[in-house]
Amino acid sequence: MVYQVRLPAFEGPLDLLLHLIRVNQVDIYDIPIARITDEYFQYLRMMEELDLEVAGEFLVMAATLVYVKSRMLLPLEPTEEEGFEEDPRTPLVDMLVEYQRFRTASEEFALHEDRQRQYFLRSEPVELPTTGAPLEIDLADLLDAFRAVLTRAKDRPVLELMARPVTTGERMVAILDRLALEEPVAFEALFPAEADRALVVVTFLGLLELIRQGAVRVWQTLSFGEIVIARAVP
Amino acid sequence: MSRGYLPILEALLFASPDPLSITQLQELLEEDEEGIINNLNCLKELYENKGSGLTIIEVAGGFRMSTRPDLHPWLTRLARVRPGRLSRPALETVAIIAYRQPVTKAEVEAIRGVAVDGVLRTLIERRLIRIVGRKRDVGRPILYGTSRSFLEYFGFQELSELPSLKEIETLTPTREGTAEATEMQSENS
Amino acid sequence: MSRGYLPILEALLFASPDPLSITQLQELLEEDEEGIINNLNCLKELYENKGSGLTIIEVAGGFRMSTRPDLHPWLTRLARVRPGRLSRPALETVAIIAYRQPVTKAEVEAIRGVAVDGVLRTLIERRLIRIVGRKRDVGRPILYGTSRSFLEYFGFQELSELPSLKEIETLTPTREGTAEATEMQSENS
Repeated sequence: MVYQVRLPAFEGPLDLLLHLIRVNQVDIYDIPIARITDEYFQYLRMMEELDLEVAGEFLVMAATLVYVKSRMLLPLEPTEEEGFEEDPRTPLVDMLVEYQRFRTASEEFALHEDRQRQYFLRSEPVELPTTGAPLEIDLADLLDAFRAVLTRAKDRPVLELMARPVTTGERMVAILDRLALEEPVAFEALFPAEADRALVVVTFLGLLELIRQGAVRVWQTLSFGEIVIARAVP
Repeated sequence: MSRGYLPILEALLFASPDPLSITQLQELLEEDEEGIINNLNCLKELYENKGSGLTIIEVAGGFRMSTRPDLHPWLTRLARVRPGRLSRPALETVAIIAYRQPVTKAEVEAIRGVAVDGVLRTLIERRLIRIVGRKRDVGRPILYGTSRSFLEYFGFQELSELPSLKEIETLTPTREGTAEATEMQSENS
Repeated sequence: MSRGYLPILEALLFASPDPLSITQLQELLEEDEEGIINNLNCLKELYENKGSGLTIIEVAGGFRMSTRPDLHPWLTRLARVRPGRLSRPALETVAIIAYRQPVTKAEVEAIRGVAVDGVLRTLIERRLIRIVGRKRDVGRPILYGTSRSFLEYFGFQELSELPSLKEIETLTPTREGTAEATEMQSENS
C-alpha cells in the first residue's frame, strides 16, 4: 500500500503561523512562542524531507522566531517612559493580526466573486462610435500595445528599435530646438527627467560645445542660483 | 411618466457594455432622476412578473442587464471562455490593494509576507488593478489601485462600500473567540 | 412544450457572443427542433406584444437578441455618455510616441510598419499628443511628443514616471504567468 503524504500548502510563513496558532488553539495575543517555534521548525524539516523547496521567506521567519524566543528568556527591563520594555512578540503579533484581517477580507471577496459569477453579461458589445465622450485609457492597455509593437518589431531585423547611441551633435540640435521654443531655459530643464547617464553626459558635452562655438549664452543671476541658457544674439 | 421610455431604457441597458449610472441615463433619456428610478423599478418588476430570463443589476454605481442568476447552470453550457476564479494569493493581494490603495508592491509584500510579482501581473492583466502613479519616495516605486472593473467583478457599488476592516475583524477569532468554532461556521455557510 | 424553457432560451440568446443556430439551441436546451422553433416564435411575439425594446432577429447562422431597429437613434446617443476608448492602432501609436519622443511620423511608421496619418490626427484631436518641434533633418519633419493630459490620464507628473521598458517586461504578463493567480477551475464546478 502506498501512503500519500499530503502537506497542507502554505502560501507563506504568516499563513503557516496562523495555521499553527489555530490548530494549537492558542491566543494570537499571547503566543507560546517556544511551542510554536518548535512546530514551525518541524514543518520546515518536513518540507525538506519531502524535497520541497523551502522559500526564503520561511527561513527569514524562522530566524525571527528564534530571536523572539531568545528575547523571551530574558526578563523585561523597566524603561523610563512606559514602565516596561515592549513584549518581544508584539511586532510579530501585529503582523499576524494585520495579515489575518486581510485574509478574512479576501474570503469575503471570494463570496462576492462567486455570487457575481452567476450573472452572465453580454459578451459582444454593440458597436458604438465613440466621439466626443471623455477618453478612458488603461495604462495596462498602453503597455500591452507597446509590448506588442516591440515583439513585432523584433521580427523585422532592418529596424533599429532599441536605444541607439545618441551623438553630441544631435543633442546640440535638440538644445537649439528647445531654445527656439522657449528661452531662457533652466540648465536642469535641458536634461530630460527620463535621461539615462549616457544621455546626460552627451547632452552636457553638447552644451559645452555650443558654448565653445559661441552659439549660446549661459549665466547665473545669483551665486548658487539657477543657471539659465539662451541663444547668443547673432 | 410616459411608458414610452421603458423600451428605450431597456434597449440602452442591453446595448451598453458598461453599467449606466443614473446621471448617464438622465442625459440619455432627458428625464429627471425620479423618472429614471421609477422606470428602472418598473422594468425590474416587469422582468420578474413575466418570469423573464433577464434581470437588471446594480453594480459599480450603475445599472446593467444580466441573465437571471439562477439560470447560470444553463449558461455555463455556452462555449464561452470566462477567466477562472481568482486564486487565494490573488484574492489576498487584491484585498490588500483595495483597502490600502494607493499602495506599492513592497507594502503589499510586507503584509502578505511573500513576493507578489506574478500575482500583480495577473491582476493587471485581468484589469482588476491598475497603475495609479508613482510614490514620491526612494526609487519612486509604482503605486497600484483598483480599477472600475474591480467593482464590477466583485459586485461592489463603490470603494466606500467595501466592508470596513473593523467589521471584518469582528468576524475573525480574537482574544475571546475560539478559533475552531469560527472555522466550523464558515465551512457550513 | 413547457413554458419553463422560455427564460432559459432568452438568457442564452442574450449572453451568447454569436448567433445560436437551431441545432445549437437543441443541444443547449435538450429540446427537439419543433419545440425550439415554437419557443423562438413565442419569445418574439412576447417582445412585440409587450412593446419591448428588444427583439429576436435571424441572421446568418442563427438567432440573436438585438435592440429594436426603430430605437437606433437613441442608441447612437450612448456614444456621447460612454467613456471613449482608443483603438488598437491608436494605442500602439501613442505608446511608441510616449517611449520614443520626440519622434517623427516616418519613425513611428517604421516601427509600426503601417501608415499612421489618420491615427496621428485622432491623437492630436484627443489632445494625447502634440507637435513639439521640427527635426533638423531633410524636409524638417514634424516631431511629435505626448501632452500634459496624456500624463494626467495615468496619474503621472512627468514623463520619467512612465513605466520603463524593464518594468513593462515585468508588469505585462506572458501567457504562462496567467495560470499562477487564476485557479484552473472549470465553469461548472
